[in-house]
Amino acid sequence: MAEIDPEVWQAVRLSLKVAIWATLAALPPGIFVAYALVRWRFPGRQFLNGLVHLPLILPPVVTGYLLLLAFGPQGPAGRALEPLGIVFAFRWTGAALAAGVMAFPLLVRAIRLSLEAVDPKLEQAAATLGASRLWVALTVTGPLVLPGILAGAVLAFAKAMGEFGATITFVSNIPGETQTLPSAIYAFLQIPGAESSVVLLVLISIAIAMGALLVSELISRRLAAWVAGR
Amino acid sequence: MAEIDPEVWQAVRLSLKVAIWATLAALPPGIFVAYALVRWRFPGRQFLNGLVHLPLILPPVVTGYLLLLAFGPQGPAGRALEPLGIVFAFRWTGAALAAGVMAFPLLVRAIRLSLEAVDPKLEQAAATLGASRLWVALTVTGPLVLPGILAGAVLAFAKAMGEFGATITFVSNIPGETQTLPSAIYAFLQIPGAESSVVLLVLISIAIAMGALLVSELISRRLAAWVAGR
Amino acid sequence: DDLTVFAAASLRNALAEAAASFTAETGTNVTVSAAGSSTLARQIEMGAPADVFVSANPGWMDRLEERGRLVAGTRRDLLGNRLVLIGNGASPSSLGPDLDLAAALGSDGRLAMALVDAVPAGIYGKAALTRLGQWENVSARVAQTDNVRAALALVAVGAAPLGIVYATDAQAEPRVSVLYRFAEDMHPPIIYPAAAIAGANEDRARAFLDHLHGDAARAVFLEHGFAPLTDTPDG
Amino acid sequence: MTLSVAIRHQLPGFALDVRFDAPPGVTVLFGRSGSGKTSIVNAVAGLLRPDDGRVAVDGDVLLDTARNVWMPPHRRRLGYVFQEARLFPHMTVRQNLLYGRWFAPRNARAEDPDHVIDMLGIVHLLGRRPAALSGGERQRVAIGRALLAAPRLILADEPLAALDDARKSEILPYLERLRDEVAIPILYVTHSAAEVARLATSVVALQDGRVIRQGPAAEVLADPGVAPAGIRAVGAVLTAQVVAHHADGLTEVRAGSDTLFLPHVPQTAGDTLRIRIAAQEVILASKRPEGLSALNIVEGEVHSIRPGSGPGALVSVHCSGGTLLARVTQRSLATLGLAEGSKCFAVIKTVAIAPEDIGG
Amino acid sequence: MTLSVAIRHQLPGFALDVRFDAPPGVTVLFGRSGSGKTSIVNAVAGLLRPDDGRVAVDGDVLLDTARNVWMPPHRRRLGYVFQEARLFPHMTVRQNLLYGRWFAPRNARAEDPDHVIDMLGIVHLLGRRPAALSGGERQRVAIGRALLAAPRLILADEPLAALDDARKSEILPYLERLRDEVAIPILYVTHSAAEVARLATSVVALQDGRVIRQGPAAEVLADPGVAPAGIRAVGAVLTAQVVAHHADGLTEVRAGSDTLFLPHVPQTAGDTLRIRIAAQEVILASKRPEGLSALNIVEGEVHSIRPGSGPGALVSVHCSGGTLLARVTQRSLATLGLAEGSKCFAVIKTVAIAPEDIGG
Ligand SMILES: Nc1ncnc2c1ncn2[C@@H]1O[C@H](COP(=O)(O)OP(=O)(O)OP(=O)(O)O)[C@@H](O)[C@H]1O
Ligand SMILES: Nc1ncnc2c1ncn2[C@@H]1O[C@H](COP(=O)(O)OP(=O)(O)OP(=O)(O)O)[C@@H](O)[C@H]1O
Ligand code: MOO
Ligand SMILES: [Mg+2]
Ligand SMILES: [Mg+2]
Repeated sequence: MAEIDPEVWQAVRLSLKVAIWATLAALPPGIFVAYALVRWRFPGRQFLNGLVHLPLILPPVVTGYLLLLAFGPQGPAGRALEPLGIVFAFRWTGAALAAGVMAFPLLVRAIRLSLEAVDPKLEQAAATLGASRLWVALTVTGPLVLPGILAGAVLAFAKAMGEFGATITFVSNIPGETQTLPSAIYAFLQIPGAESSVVLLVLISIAIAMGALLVSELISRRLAAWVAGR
Repeated sequence: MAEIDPEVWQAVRLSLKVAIWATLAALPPGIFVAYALVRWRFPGRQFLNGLVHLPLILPPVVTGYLLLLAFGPQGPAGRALEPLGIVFAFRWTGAALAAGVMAFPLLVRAIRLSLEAVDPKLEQAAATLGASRLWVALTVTGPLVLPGILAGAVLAFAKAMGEFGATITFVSNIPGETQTLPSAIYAFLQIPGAESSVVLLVLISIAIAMGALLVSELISRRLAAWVAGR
Repeated sequence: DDLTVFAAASLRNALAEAAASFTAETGTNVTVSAAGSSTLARQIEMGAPADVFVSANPGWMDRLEERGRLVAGTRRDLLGNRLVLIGNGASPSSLGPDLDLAAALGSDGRLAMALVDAVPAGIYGKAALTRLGQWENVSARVAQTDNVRAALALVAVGAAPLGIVYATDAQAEPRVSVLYRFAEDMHPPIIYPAAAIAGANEDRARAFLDHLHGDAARAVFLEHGFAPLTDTPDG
Repeated sequence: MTLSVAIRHQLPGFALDVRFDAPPGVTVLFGRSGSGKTSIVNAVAGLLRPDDGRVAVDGDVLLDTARNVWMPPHRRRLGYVFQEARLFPHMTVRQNLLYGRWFAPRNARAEDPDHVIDMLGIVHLLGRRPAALSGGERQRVAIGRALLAAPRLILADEPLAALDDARKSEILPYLERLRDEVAIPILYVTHSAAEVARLATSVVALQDGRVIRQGPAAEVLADPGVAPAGIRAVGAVLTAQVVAHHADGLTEVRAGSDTLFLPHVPQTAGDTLRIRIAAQEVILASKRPEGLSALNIVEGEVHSIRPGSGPGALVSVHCSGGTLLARVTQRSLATLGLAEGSKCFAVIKTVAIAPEDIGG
Repeated sequence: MTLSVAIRHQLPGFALDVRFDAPPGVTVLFGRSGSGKTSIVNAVAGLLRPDDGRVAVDGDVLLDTARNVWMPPHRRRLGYVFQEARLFPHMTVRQNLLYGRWFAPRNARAEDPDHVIDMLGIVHLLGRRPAALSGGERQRVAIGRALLAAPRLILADEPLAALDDARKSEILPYLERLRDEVAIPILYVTHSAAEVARLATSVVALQDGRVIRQGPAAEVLADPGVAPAGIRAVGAVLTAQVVAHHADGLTEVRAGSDTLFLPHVPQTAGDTLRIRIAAQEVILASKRPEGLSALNIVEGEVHSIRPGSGPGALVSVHCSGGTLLARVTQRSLATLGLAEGSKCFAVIKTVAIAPEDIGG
């Protein structure tokens, strides 16, 4: 096996950072959007639903390109955010944004499914006891959809770890800044004779993701038992 | 807007065919694997779970490459299946396989979530009435997870429509055989100045997927109402 | 302070080595971002913080030049490459200039190439085959990949009996053998142009470009199988 | 506080159309399965939005479709004991019990949790989750949860149906205390005549989504026409005053000029009691019977005789403490020669007056 | 067929340890909330796997932990009416009802669906989904679903708790018919003394997960020590034979040498009846009373007197038709001078014998 390049560890650390931040940052809007899609009827609901699914439907490269158009240094969102000190273009934050966007549909779907399974009778019971909609959401609906949120977060994390097309298109492949594991794997794949590095990186990817999966399964089992009160 | 090339329509038709078949073909094993993961405790359960998530974790190119190694003309699976007349390499079937594999984790997760939400008390009730495990699964569990299956199928279809990396790596890009919409989009993206074709193809992709989403939302609403008996 | 180089993915390692010697000489850290030329070009167009761009084909560099993103006078052709027909063990050992590709592919073999209308290696290959009068016969048999390395992989794993790739790729893959080297005049010249990008670090970018054209770098490129070009700077 | 309800609502195959007032105290909704009891309670709670209607607690309008007023459930401040417990599965019993308190206004009159927990006999369950409770335990926790929400209106849909008699007789006095001490309306669904008799201030009898009879409990229960109650529910409610507690465990009470003996009651001398005497437990005699184990013999006059469709007849007897009802066979009436206006004696067993039929 | 049950199971905070045999007919599990009734039924159904135990129906072993035998629930062929209906939400009422029939063996003795549907009064609900049913309607469908599965064992966990009296008295005769015509054991959980008296062939009284009393219904019900039943459940069951139906709607029956009159019963002359006479509804007299509306006066001898903790005492009276129980006040006993061995007369109102207390 090839000696392990410091760049490899950099990519591992960066990928973890990107995937964790992408997942964490996607959670609040993911929960909100899932809630809105399930519980509210508003004009544009179907449009929002479509928008959420877009990153799944489009080739990742297109998503990345659209992100570049919007959040790039010349893009409208990029220019609007820059004075606030928020810069995505060619930063690890942009990689996280790309990964988060790509993972978003998975997150939303998982939460939606769980939300749809919550018994409205329990929410009604909470309401009769004086809990406003917000409190019901926080104390009853929320805990009951936790398994769905976790499932969504795991999917999102896995997806964020594996995201490549949108990331490299949006923020390029800058070692230490935006070169995630998949980008590194891609780069090595393009280089004559770098197969052993590819294998190493793939194994590292798998190891990390499997670890995360295992932990999540454990948590999820406990969570499900907790929610069901078993 | 550019005139619409007949190749474009070919790609549209092919993408639809590939996505539909990928979804349909992934459903039975997806349901089975989800059921096994939720309801059975067996050695290797965590391994299976990891395997299912693998396509999400790995960059699509790697998945495509692994498929090529396994199902290519020289691959062990490819050779084993060839005498049976089952060939994936450079065929639309291979594109469907790649799309199905990439969509598989999404499908399984959605079904798992729904399965976990089915009240075991209803299954017990069915068992006391004489229904064997299989019958319980078919008459009680099955119908109750239909919304989850549909949600999973929608995700899978969307993903299959957008899948690019694994597909092109595994079955390459053969117009009329394996050139799906994302492949076509990618090709145009590589050509300086071909942006208008890209826009056209992206719009077509979006239109198809949104249509599918809308239909699925309608069905899903009915299904949910049906299952809940409302 | 530092220098960011956007480079076609296949140049990553070679450039990294050349950059290391530059860093040793000047103390300037160089970061190489490797991706598809089209991706990088679009990013530069959109304001990516690149100081130097090395493209795998002139087309994208032309586009940046048109849009005024290059530092005038810094564009130079850096490297050349050769196109080869490869096969794996199962293929005929060599083909003459009168090659019959269709026959060599057998009844259902595929010819692996990069996208023939979009990716440079594919474009060159298609041009060469057209020149050789073979394109008509094989166009329906071509399996196009998103990049040339994927075409190489198809041949390497035996999924396709034949493929057209760069000589540099063939050299690095022990599972394939070169069956035929296309003459350089059969296709537009394979050129990797390099240029400095307009921005903050133009001086250092020029220095780096000079370094790439210097002897140390040439040796590195040669070692990786590329053909350093000895053009003089234009303009 | 008075709850006034007027609701019209159409479901496929079922039409609800009711209008009634619930004065302070317990208003029992009485009626056969499927007659619309739960629907009414849901409408009061704000969980069912009727096509048409008005629900108000005194001046406070909870719902008025005509004026497009609809107060969301969480602002109605109700304690709703659901027909199926609806406990929160992810919370412990304690958390379930205290849930409503988070949202109760600071100054709301709140029940003492320890007291309620004690009364319901659930202290050993506090740390458990609902999934680990038996059916009756779940129902008790649900009762506690509603009581502890400091509600200004209590809705209870068959709250005691899953409980054994002993447990019921621990909870009923508590509900009575609530009814009497706190002037909040309690809307109470039950099929149990004993609960009606014991708790009801007024009764609303329903049939197929309509009110067929409503009024003070004593009146409605004395009405043999209230079919849904079932013949066994018919009985009269006498109001009596505690005179003294005797050493042998009996309590002497006075209803009008008559003295009755009851099994010991907790009320103190001077307190007023409601005693339900089921019509079927009264024996009539033409002359004062002697040598009987029944301690309570009341003199009266036959006021009316309504023959039933079967062998029985319902006889109402005016006596000094009020009107008693007696169900006897027509054969006995003939044998005894009793007719309207006859003087007669009513025999009531002391022990036949069940603890759950005596309320404070 | 006899069901024999021996189960030991430990839950956090609750230990179940019971052993009893359920002969053909109805075995009632009786006990306070949380005493372990549902747990036992679940173990018989195969839904709870006890730590230790054996459950067998005649020779057919459903569970034997010692020999590692465990028959899965679907092969046990039970009709289980759950405490909470557990209807399938995605099926119509009709589909719910007929679900078990798919799996019943071809030759199984099956109830007639139309008859069951009619008896339960759910014909208008057949096309609906469970979500559109009231609580009682749901429970009725659950009863029908269990009955129509052609079970060889019926488990019913408080099946009638959510139903009104009128509905109960439509379903009870049906259960009686099942009990008598089909020799299958029915394990029946209820808190209602009336249901126990009417249906029970034998009774298993539970307390804190243990059997405190078990035996034939008549015996257990006559035992004032059966605390969980509550004092009001105490009563005697007399076996009597129908003599004649009279024109005035009364049925004359003979219990030993005594003649009793009951409200009309459907049985024909010569049939045997079980009549539950609650102890609190019996009045004792020292000499034969006259001029009373009560038609049934039975001569007997005081066999035993057990003073209760309160003002009452339970008196058992041997008479020719069996042993009667009477709850009277100790004060009355003193007044009347009744002691063990005294001759006395028991007065029983005809109408106090409720229809649900008379079973075939
Ligand atoms: N998972 C559990 N963990 C701990 N205790 C439990 C669990 N499930 C049930 N119990 C306890 O077991 C006891 C028996 O429960 P069971 O449901 O059999 O009672 P039951 O007699 O049916 O009562 P009810 O009349 O209230 O339905 C109860 O005290 C209950 O709290
Ligand atoms: N969604 C619905 N669609 C049609 N009919 C309905 C629906 N929900 C309830 N009903 C009917 O409305 C009637 C009243 O229901 P409700 O639950 O108020 O009855 P209830 O008096 O509480 O009965 P129970 O004593 O059985 O609980 C019932 O006949 C029921 O079948
Ligand atoms: O009790 Mo009666 O009232 O015998 O007729
Ligand atoms: Mg109801
Ligand atoms: Mg129970």
